[in-house]
Amino acid sequence: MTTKHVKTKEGYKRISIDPITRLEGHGKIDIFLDSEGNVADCYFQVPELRGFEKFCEGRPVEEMPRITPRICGVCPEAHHHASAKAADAVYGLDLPLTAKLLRELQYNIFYVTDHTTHFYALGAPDFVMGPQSDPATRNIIGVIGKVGVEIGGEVIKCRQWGHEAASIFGGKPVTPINCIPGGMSKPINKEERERLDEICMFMVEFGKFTIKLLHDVVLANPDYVDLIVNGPYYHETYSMGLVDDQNKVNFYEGKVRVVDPEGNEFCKYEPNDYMNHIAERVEEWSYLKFPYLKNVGWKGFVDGKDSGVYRATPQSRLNVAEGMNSPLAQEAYEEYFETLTGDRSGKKPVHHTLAIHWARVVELMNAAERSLELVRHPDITDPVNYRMVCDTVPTEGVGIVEAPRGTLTHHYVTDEKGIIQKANLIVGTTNNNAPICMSIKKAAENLIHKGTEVTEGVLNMIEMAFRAYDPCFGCATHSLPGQMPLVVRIRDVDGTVLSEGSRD
Amino acid sequence: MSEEVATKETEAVPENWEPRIVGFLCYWCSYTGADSAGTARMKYPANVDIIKVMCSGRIDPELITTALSNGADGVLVAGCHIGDCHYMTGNHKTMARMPLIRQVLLDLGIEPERFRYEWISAAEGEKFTRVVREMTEQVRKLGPLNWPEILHESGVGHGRDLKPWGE
Amino acid sequence: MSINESTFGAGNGESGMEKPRIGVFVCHCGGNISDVVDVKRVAEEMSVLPGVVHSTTHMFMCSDPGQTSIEEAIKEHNLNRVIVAACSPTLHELTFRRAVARAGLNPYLFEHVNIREHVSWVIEDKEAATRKAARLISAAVSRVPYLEALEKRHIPIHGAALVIGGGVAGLTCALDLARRGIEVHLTESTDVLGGRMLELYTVFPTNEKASDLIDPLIKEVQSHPNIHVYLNTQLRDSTGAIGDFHTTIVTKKPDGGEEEREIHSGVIAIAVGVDVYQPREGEYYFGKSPAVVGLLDLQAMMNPDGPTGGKLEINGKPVKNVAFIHCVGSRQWPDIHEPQADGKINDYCSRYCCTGIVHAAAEIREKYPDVNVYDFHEDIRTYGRGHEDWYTKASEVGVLFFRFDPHKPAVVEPDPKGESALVVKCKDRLTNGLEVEVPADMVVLGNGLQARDMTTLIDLYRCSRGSDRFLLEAHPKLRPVELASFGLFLAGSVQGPMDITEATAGAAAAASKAAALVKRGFIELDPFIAKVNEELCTGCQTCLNVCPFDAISRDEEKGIAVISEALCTGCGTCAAACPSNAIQQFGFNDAEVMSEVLALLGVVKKEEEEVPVG
Amino acid sequence: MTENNIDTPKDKLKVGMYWAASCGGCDISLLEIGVHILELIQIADVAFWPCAADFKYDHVASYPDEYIDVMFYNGGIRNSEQEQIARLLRQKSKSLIAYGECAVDGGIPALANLYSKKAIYDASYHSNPSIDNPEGTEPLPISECEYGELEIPEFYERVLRLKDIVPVDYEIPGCPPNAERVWEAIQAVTGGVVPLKNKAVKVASFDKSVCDECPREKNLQKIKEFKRPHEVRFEPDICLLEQGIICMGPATRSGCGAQCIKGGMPCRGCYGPSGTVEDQGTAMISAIGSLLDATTEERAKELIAQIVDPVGLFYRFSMSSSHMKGHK
Repeated sequence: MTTKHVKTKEGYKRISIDPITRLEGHGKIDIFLDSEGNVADCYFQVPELRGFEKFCEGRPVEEMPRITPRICGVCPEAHHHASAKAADAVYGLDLPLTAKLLRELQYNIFYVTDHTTHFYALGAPDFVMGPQSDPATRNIIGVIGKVGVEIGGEVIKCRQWGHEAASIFGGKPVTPINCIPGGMSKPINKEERERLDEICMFMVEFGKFTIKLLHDVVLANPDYVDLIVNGPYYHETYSMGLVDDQNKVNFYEGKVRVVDPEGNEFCKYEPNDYMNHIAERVEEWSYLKFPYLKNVGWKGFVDGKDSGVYRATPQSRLNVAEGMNSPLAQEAYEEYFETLTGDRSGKKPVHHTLAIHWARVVELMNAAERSLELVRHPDITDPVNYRMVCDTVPTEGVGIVEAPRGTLTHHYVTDEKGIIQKANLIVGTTNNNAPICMSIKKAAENLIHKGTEVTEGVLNMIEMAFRAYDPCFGCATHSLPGQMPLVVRIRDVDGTVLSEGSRD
Repeated sequence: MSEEVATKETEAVPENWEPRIVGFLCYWCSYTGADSAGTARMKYPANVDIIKVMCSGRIDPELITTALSNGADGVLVAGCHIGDCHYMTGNHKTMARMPLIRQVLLDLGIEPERFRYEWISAAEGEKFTRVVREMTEQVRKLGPLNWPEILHESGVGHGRDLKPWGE
Repeated sequence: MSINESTFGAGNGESGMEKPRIGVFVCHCGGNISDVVDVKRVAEEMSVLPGVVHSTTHMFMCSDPGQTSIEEAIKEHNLNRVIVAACSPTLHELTFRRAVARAGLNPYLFEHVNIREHVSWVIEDKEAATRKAARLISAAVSRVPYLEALEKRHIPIHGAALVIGGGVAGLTCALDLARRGIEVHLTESTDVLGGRMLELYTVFPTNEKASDLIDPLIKEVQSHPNIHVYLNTQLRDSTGAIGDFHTTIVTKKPDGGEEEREIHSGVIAIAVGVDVYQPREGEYYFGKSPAVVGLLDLQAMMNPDGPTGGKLEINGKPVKNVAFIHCVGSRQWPDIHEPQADGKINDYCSRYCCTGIVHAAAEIREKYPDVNVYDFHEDIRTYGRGHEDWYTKASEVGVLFFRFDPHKPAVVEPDPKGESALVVKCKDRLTNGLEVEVPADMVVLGNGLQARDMTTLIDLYRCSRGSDRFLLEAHPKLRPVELASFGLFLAGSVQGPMDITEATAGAAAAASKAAALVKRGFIELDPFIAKVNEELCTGCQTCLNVCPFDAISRDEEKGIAVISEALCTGCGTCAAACPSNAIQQFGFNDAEVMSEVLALLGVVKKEEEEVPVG
Repeated sequence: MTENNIDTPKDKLKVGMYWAASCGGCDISLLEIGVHILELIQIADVAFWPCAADFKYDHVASYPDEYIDVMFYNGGIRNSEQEQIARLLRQKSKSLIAYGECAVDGGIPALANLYSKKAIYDASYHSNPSIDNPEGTEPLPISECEYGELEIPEFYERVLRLKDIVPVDYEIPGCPPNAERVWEAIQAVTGGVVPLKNKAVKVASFDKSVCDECPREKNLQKIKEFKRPHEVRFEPDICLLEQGIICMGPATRSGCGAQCIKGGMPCRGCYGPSGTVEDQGTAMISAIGSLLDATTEERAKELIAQIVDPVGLFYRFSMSSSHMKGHK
């Protein structure tokens, strides 16, 4: 909320979008127009900082998996597991099989839930209802109204069963508590496994159903395909994601792989090597840092091979991988690349920002299949190997998982008692901070020109640029229907409002 | 509000400032010990104000933090010597709680001299006098307890020095 | 369970009761206070504090006119809270509570502030003293509105007494109680009554035969209709509290069997006596030579009916030279004497030994004139009436005294020349450090007294004990023969080293205290006990862990803690322990103590927070 | 903005939800009431809910005072924007409810109160290893760019509770609040069980502590050794404290259903202090001090030395409510 009188350079106009919503912690967009009415510059600002990296210092490392989920109440599992993995690394532990299985199972189920929420509640409205449709109906309620109540029911069921699964693992539905250095706080018994099996089977069906819905609603509509392929949302950047030893997509474990805009492997590193590959830039006008590839360097908010800017999104993960580790997801993967690059092998990366939604659905399918595979593993209910006791001397460790919104890195240094001395966190969405700024700017430049009337529809098209990233600035609340409270003020030179457009 | 904090932070030591120390004393030993200091006309500074409780076991750490957060520059807790408790083991609880609250105060960056617990018997007027003298002087040296200062400027707030990166 | 208005949160309860009307009375104490503290000014300052309607001073608050002035002020100004700032509450708190009560006000709506011992007598700077007095009184002013009109606890006393221990103290105590018409149960662990006195021949200061004193006492006890004696009897279990103790005792039967009884008593007197210090192997050559004996062994030897028929001899060899050594097992020094099993040393004085030694020494010179007697001491403390006479007498009859430095005690070793069994050496301070050495056929150690192993007793009745291991009285001056836990009395040397005179005096005192209680039929106890708020108590059982007197139990029905009024001694430890603030101690509840803290620090209460009375 | 946004029929309540320095878990927890959401929509219209409905600060500013009947505010006050909105919403609402532990006691973000703003900036923008910031750039409330000034809220020195800024009518504690408690509270407030306006803050949960809901057995065992959760396998049915695992249960308000403990982990105090307790940490110190198996001072100190990071543990969720936050 603008508190002070901010100056605008003589001869220029400012469009302030404040606050944008459907992301936690307010985002803010300032667009500067030259005297012609063309976009001179555009800033996307994140006004949120809570300082976790500092106040984690002095805490015992085993408490981190219980503290860091409060970084994000929407994807707490991501922080919970990244943190637990970092803590394991601090103690140099190799977890017993059952512990690994349980953790990956919990993680994949969470993935299904999280992607579902985003795709239906946030992504779908723009396509199902249309980018320029009546904002009053452009939300999950509208979607349900259009595609039918039973679908809405399925979506809610998927969320609820997801949280039920969470409480089966560790009691608490929203912020998980069950990961502990060395494994899980408790095993699961036969009955609990039965129930989880039921949930996973449902999720696989739900995945198939979602892919079908995507075909019917989006891909069957040439306008949308055109929007995706030719819209103002195209960025050729590096892609980052976690892959297993066959270079297949893996959300929970593996190495970080980065491919260049042409799809050639740029680097592939172990989690604890991240510092040699990632650097973070600080700008005065945002509380959020801007990570980039250290070995390419920061060239500003530009794309292309010479710019260190990279993306870590569902699409990036498909770009860096050579396929999926489950059949149905593999099918979806091939179709995805065939449609967008003409090469079903996936060697050529996709750079259409809006297609991230599609990639998300592919991942949803994969997470569901993977969950079912894991829940049926014979060792999943082992009553002893669900955890090991730490007796080693703690030192330093890095834990990485693929959060739904990008590669998530937790790095802890402890003293010999396991007290955190230093903590470094590179949060999923942070990876995409620079690309989001670029996408918004690009969208603005393409959508607002001399003489353009700044309509609500235009503004929504601008937002669609960042919504595709499913951003989570200081932790987004993505789960509610609705639309952007958005006010656009056009100010004159000394900042007084000339006109105000907003959507009602 | 931010200004408010700022003003607090720049609190200067007021003219002819005197340390404010709250003393929680058990009735049977330490309070009576303070009495015998009086009966013997021993002299000590006027900075320690005594609050009477029946047993040092009644001294809830909450009382200590309330005092410190409301303007006390120091807190003194005194009870019977271990083994002499009028209530058998009441002071055993004091003995267990005080080191813990002390640790917490240290972690919050409070100088150790500001919190002191002692075992003072009904006969030890002299010890009481000594403790009051010592503590008053120590706290005087430290100056007023400036919370915002401690909470905000002590860098790593809990008084522990942490390793820098790369060590 | 779900949230409704009642469960909807603990708000800061707002209850509009009568406003406080506080009276403040500041005492000059005839200059003791007013010479340092400007009492007039303090009284004026107090008069403007919230709730204070009357504030004045008086030359002697505790005097009759002083007290009357309080009573009148209460009526005149319709006071509902009274504060007196004077000497220490240990001296006059009761006085003023009574005065307040006489004026028809609940005595617990009174607060005593100590501005003499804690202010005027210790603070030199008059201004500082005046400020401090003002602070302390203002703390009371903000505290008193929270005071509650408390009632003393009224507990009935069962008309019988249990006396544990059949020595001279137990016998005296039992008899005194019985003579007052009280039914007495007397238990003795051995098979005879009489205790230590049976081991004595003659006793100071009267030099009577011990048997002449103890035998009649035993006979009277045995024949008294009100006294039931249980020999060979131990304690096994105990339930209940003051007024209603149920003690299970076990008696060994001749056939080796056991008989169990339950003794119901309103009060209990503990008279289990003391142990005599057993010197360590080698201490003053003890145990290495038969010639090193204790004071009691000598007593036996001097007894014509004793093992040696009254002859002084060691293994048949007559004794020519006797050396006494004082403070054996008493007044020990950390750096010199090895601590005992519990890591403690006996740093106290055993009180009976000095007179015991000089008495025995003089007796030897009288009865065995050809025996030389030497006395080695670091001090001689013949403090009791008639005791000093024995010291004088001993010197007159030719006992030779040597004083050693406590850090360089006398040394006992075999006589190198072999003329006598042993020699005793020391650097004699009476002759400016002359190295003296005397021959000794017998060395008598003045071995001190130490507390017995009373583990069972202490567990059963939750007795406090001092760092000297003896049982600890509630207050050395105010409640000298009672334990902190009510209804338990200390008879004799269970409380600390005593000679017979002191032990019987203590026993008699315990008897009359106990009798007064039993005869009255009930006791009133201070109301400062702890109480559980059922709304807040979770049953986390933290308090059960802390109560020194096991006064807290768990109500399984409600799943919460309950505190026994009779067992609670009001230490408040549980109130501090409770993590839910569910336990409050009357007279010291959170609001009362907090308000004091804040007032001392000059934190003024906001208007809406102004405290209603009650 | 259209008029009918404001002129909704008076018989229907107007409710709102706002987040401040929080993680979004509160909004999720509100969803956890599930089907009740539909019931809520029957009796109430949303008047402000940035993540759900199209109302902006300008709308709220244009409302008459006390226009909103029930306003839920989650998150603590970490920056100037959050304070401004708190004041605005207090003015525009009849009943202002602190929703979730951050708004009530500061929550986990309030652990930052152990550090200076300077120290936090240093870690976030300078010292951490992945940071490349040779010019020592830091975010500024007002910064210059080629075409004018850019503004972001001012980062405060400390995290404050909602009630440190404006009077609060009710509090719904918990991180996040348990869905059942939330629904009960909503019913109580919207259903007139309790008044909308309230002189002293009242808490919409139970007064008793978590032990009340804990299924584990207690055997009056004192603590012989403190152990950290990852160092031992614990007995499934015995009180964790008695096993030497520090559990905040005794010092924590109930209402959560002891979920963590049932999930095999000790309580960390996310419901804040219980009953009438102000300072959760000192309450826990009292409790632990009472449970030590120590008869000598040395032993007591030995045991206490085994407790790691007492401050971060005892005040994990309630640093802003601690007495130790400085002069009042």
